Amino acid sequence: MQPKDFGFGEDETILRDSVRKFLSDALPVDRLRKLVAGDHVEAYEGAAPPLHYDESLWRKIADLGWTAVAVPEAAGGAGMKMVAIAALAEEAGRAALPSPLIPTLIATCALREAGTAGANAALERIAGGAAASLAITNAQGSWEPGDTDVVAEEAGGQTVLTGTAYFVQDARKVDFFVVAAKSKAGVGLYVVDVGAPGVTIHADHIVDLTRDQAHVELAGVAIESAAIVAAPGDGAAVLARATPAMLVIVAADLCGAAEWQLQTTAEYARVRTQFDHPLGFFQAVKHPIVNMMIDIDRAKSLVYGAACDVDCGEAGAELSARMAKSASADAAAFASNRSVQLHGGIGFTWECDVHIYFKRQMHNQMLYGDAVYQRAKIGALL
Amino acid sequence: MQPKDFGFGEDETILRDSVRKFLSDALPVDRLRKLVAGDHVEAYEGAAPPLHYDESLWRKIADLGWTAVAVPEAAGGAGMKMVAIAALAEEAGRAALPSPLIPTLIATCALREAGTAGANAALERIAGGAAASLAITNAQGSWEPGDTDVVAEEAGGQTVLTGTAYFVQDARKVDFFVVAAKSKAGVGLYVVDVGAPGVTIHADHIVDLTRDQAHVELAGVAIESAAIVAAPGDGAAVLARATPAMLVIVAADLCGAAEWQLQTTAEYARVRTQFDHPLGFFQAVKHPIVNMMIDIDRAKSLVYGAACDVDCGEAGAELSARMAKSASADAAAFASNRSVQLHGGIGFTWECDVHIYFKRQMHNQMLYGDAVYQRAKIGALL
Amino acid sequence: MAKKDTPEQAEFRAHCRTWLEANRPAPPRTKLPELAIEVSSEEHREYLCAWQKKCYEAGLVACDYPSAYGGGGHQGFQRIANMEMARANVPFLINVIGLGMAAPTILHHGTEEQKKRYLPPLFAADEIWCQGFSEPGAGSDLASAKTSAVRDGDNWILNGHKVWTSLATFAKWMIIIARHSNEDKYKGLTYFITPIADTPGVTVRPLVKITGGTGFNEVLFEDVVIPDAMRLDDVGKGWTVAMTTLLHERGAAEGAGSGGGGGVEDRIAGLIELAKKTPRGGGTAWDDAVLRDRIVQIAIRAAGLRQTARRGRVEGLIEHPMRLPLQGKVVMTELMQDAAEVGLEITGAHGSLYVQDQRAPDGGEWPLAYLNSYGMTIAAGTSEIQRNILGERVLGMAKSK
Amino acid sequence: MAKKDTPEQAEFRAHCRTWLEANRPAPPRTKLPELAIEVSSEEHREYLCAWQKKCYEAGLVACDYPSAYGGGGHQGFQRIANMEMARANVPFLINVIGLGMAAPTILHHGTEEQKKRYLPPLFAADEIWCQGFSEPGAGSDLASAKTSAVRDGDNWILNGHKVWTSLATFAKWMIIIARHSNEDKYKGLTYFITPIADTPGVTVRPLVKITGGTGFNEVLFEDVVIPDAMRLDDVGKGWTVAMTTLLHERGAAEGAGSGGGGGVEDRIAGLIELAKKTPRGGGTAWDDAVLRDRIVQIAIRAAGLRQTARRGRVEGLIEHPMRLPLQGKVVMTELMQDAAEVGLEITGAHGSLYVQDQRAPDGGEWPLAYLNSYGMTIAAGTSEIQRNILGERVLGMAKSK
Repeated sequence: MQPKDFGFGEDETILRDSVRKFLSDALPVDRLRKLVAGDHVEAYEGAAPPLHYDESLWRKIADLGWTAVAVPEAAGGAGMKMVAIAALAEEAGRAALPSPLIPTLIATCALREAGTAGANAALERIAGGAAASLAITNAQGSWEPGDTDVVAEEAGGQTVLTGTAYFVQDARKVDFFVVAAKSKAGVGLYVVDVGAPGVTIHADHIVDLTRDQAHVELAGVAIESAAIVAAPGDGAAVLARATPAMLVIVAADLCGAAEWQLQTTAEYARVRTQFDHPLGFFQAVKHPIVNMMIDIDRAKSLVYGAACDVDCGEAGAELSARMAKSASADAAAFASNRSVQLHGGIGFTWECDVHIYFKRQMHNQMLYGDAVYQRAKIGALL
Repeated sequence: MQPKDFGFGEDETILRDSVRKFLSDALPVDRLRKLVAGDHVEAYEGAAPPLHYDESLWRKIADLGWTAVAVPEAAGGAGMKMVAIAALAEEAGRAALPSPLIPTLIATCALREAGTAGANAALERIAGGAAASLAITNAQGSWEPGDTDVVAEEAGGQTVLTGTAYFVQDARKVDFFVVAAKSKAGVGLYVVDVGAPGVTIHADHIVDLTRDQAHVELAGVAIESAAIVAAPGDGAAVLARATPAMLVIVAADLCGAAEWQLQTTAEYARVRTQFDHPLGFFQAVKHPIVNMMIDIDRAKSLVYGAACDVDCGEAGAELSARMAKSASADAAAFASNRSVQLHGGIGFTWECDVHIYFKRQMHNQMLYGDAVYQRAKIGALL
Repeated sequence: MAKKDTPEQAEFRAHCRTWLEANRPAPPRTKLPELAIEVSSEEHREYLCAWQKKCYEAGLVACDYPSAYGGGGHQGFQRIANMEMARANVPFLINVIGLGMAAPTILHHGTEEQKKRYLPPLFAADEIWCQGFSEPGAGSDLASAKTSAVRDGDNWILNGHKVWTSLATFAKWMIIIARHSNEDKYKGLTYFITPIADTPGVTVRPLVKITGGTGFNEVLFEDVVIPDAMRLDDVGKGWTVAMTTLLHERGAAEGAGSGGGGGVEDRIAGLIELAKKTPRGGGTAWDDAVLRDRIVQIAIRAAGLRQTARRGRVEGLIEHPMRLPLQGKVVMTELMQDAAEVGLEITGAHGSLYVQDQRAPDGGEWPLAYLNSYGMTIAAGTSEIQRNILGERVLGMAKSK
Repeated sequence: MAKKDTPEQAEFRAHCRTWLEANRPAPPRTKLPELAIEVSSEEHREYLCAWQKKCYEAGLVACDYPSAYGGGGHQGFQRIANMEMARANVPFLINVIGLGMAAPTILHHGTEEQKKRYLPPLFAADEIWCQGFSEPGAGSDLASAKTSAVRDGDNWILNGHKVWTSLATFAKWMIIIARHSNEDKYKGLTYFITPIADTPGVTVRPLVKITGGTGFNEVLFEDVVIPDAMRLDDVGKGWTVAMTTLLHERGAAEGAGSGGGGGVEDRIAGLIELAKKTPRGGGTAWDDAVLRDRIVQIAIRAAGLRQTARRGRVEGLIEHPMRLPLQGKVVMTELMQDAAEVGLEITGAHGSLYVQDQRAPDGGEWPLAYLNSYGMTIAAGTSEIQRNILGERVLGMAKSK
């Protein structure tokens, strides 16, 4: 039987509170703005996409052990539950944290499912503060494992990877990739260090200012056996098992950012006056903000329900995680829409912070499948 | 080149104005209420569905020549354009007219496409004031001609029809049916008088109080050759050609009824006071009513655009008519929803007239395919 | 964090579970309506009153009320009893207005005599209660009530017209606000208990719903005489007392909403089943990707409601204490409405057929449920009023009126 | 019924058609923005000013203004010229604020000298105009403007801060409301023409949009001296004059909306094309029934907009004279927004890629268009304000403020 409280107890509350406190001190929104949106020309018009990254902040985060949260105790991590990881991701979303935390948590969840020595070694690195990102998506944007554009070949007793992985999240901030590559035996998963010979990272020009995305070219990258996370043929199942956790993490990030949008817009409606009334007096403002809240609460409840399903090893975890992602993506889309619109003229300007969250939401809505995609998958499960 | 004004000129305006005037005199809403919603127990709980029908009103309508409007001049009708027929149907919807006018107009449009002596004879009857209804839908609710449950067989040089036609509109108010029946040679269309031997009309218990629906059982009904509207194999094409006109008529009815819902709800918002303001002061009331109007105007424009396409013999008439039906059905659904909700407590009662229109809209939304169905068809045309 | 049961509570929970399993009543001859406030047949009244009385006698009703007034004298037991009743999927308690609104108001504002007189038979469903706040001219704006109460020695004379009074045909008592003075909109109101059944001057007239059915009423008062002893709290305190009642209305709505057990869950399961059995094109409506997407949206909202009910008890996952509780009514009723509408859409042409028609899918349930759903989004505070409350009380935005 | 052209009008229509066909300009080196108010490059300004001047000289601009002020002196010609320009799909007229808002205001409230001085170069696009109504604290609520105008002999001294001033970087003149008195919210306002280009005390600062691009501006006034001769109408009449301007804003918005020709039609065609070329699953995004249903909904709304533009001229099919015209802005801008959002959805993961990215579908148009769409639903009266106006002016409901 499942815990009534999602298993969200004291430890999880303490973690969440400490994360929230740290981020609100270390990265208040004006600091975030300076970091990622200091210069609009540099943001979008430079020849190379900018890398808005406070590496010292990231080192502090790693020192605080956030990367270790999802790593099993056996690999030197804290081995916390999915509900704790969800809370961590929710707070990252609320702060629109520009860091490799989210891809690292996602990679961790994939590595946890592999159960190999290679996966274990990678998990130990993450527990020690390394950042990682999945490199599993092809040029068309499909992350179905079999669709990968990377090929693994055996050459002289070694595995060699060739091809390009697309839509790799925070590629310029991480230490290694977990690459899906296919061979005749099926899909395998491999650890590839960012600096390994043959690796070229081509940064994408993206809308979202709080992250970094790239396509990663692998030109005959040699893999040692210790770097094999899943042998050819095992990779697809590992990723399938990790899918609910991956979706929960993205959904939690969406919920956290949407909560920021809600609170910021409600605050504006409380203080901004038009026609001799605070904006919130007008139901055309008040009711949509209430609808934002209703959507967020639905999504957040589904996120923790799905996280608890993952923790309990429920067969229905895929269904509930897809529901959580779908609801979160829809909640975020609506929150983004209304947060800009209800801020009026100022909301359309670069100086107003709502666009930073708007763009992060756009990115997360699509990541690993938007709401319509998830619902099509859910339809097949009902 | 199409007329800029949809071809909606003086004749059409005169017709529309006279229809509106007649109906507002002859069937104001309190009279309508007494006619169709006088007794709620009789309306829904009787053993036999009630027949709410003012036959003398119908005779006046026939005498005014409304049935003849769509009949070609060659068959003794007024031969007016589709834009005029749309206007007539729109007014019928606005008055929630409980009469066989709409099915008669629809049957007329089908007969017009047949071009046979049998069709001509039927048109002449309609021009003379007879009412008719299509009997083409099967038990599952499909009106695709090939799906009919009625079979035509040759027996002794005569055609004999056997089977049941379902969802026949205003079956107990019309003089004859235009039946789709299939044989080895394909679908044919036949005129069957309501009193013909072998015909049994089984009235359905329906939600809509302003119309009458039945399944019509044909137990070996003999058809004379003069009653053949379309020979076996020709019927499907005739109905396909008539489809845009049929959809325009239902869409126009939806628009007219939605306009009534809009005006009635706006009036309520002007006069009803709550919290020391007229309801319309509150944007939670005002803005949905404005959205009703926007939806209606879109739908109405599409209705006249599609009617004009029919008049001009445009190949795109099917596309534009399906767009009109889809937009009208959506506009009606929203208008129904808000008209009840914004009337508050009183709107949920039998004594408030909004439910009469609500139910007529529900019926018309589904008739010959709801909005989702139409959009699927449109998708195939784009 | 969810509160852990104390040893006493754990014991009580076990008692509820055992008792409910052993005493689950056989279903009535005809199907119960979805909500207590929709009960309209004498058969259902009798069945449900008997059931509530049995639950009361087993200690599952009024657990947390003082024993001096017929309660159980416990703390935190009612929540457990409610959870276990929902879990066991037994019939709802019929005296929902009494339990949800009248009882807490009387407990708060009543005299010792009033509490002793009215509470025990209320708990036992020996006396059914109804509520008289809304009037034809005062729907959402309750404070504009016009029903008058004129002092006449030791009595008051009531005249006026109340609407939306659920259960009035069965009720012995009504809680009512009336105007004793026109000087001030709010301070001119006083709160009474008034007899309804067999009372000279009181006319209860069932109102007909748009479904064609009955289930709520209007109540007319013509020179109805009630003793001053039936006044609740002071003259001029009517609005304050009414606020106490409304504070508990949500509880009543939730109680009402739990219906015959899992109203939402049943509706969603029925929707998916309907789609899978309804022929469309070559296959079923479920094969239509657009319809399926809509159904899945509804299913997600229903799952959200379920997980929100769970989250509402986890302190660590709540941003504001009233944020989830105050959403319940609007979220549930709009979901039920949208689900019924999608169901109607699935039935296509068959959606025209109503409850009396033998070919109507699921006995005509879908058009009936859709029509009925408007009662839910309008009654007990329209969805519009609910959104005002959420925006104002939870998000601190300015009042819209 | 649609008005039939008079013989003169028919002749003029023919002239427009022939002239436009013969004089259609070659496209500029870089793509024009969608709206005149978004023009931000000097190259586009030059190109568009030259084009407007050419149209003016051919008699297609200011046709219905008196010839004494540089107009054509006709009646009902401008509508025809506009129709023909739209039909010919030629570039838009850049001086959209001038033509749509300043010119009718000056015609109505200006002195003889003012009309003669300002109108001809406005029509010829020799002088670009901008508008200064909105301020940081006065967005939708224009009457709360705080920019001050203090009388100083024959001059006025302006101090304040205007925002949302499209075209200000190119403008020679601005129409502006300023506060000469704090006694009355409305009667304390006076309306001026003020120089912008090369004017001491005036600072024009491009505002950056959420897209990262520029296109509108804030304008600061610090002790800017303007002669009393540049006042429009009486002191204290500012609000009345502003109402004249706003009455014509819709026209400006429509003009702006017609953009590079058929903005909506292009967007819809692009959307369908995008879906048909975007791989998804085994086929394309167009094969996804749920996405296709969404696109079809957008296409229906676009077709509705087209037919409504047609119906707006058929008297027999109109219920209220302002009902369709006042809908134009909100319907068009919300459609463009929703279309862009669906486009973004179709691109899936590729929607993350922005304009500089070589792999971005359609050159990054979809995220750019979606972000830009909020300018349209906010500027020139937010969608919320538009709905107030429709509810109040067309449906007669009470003012919401």
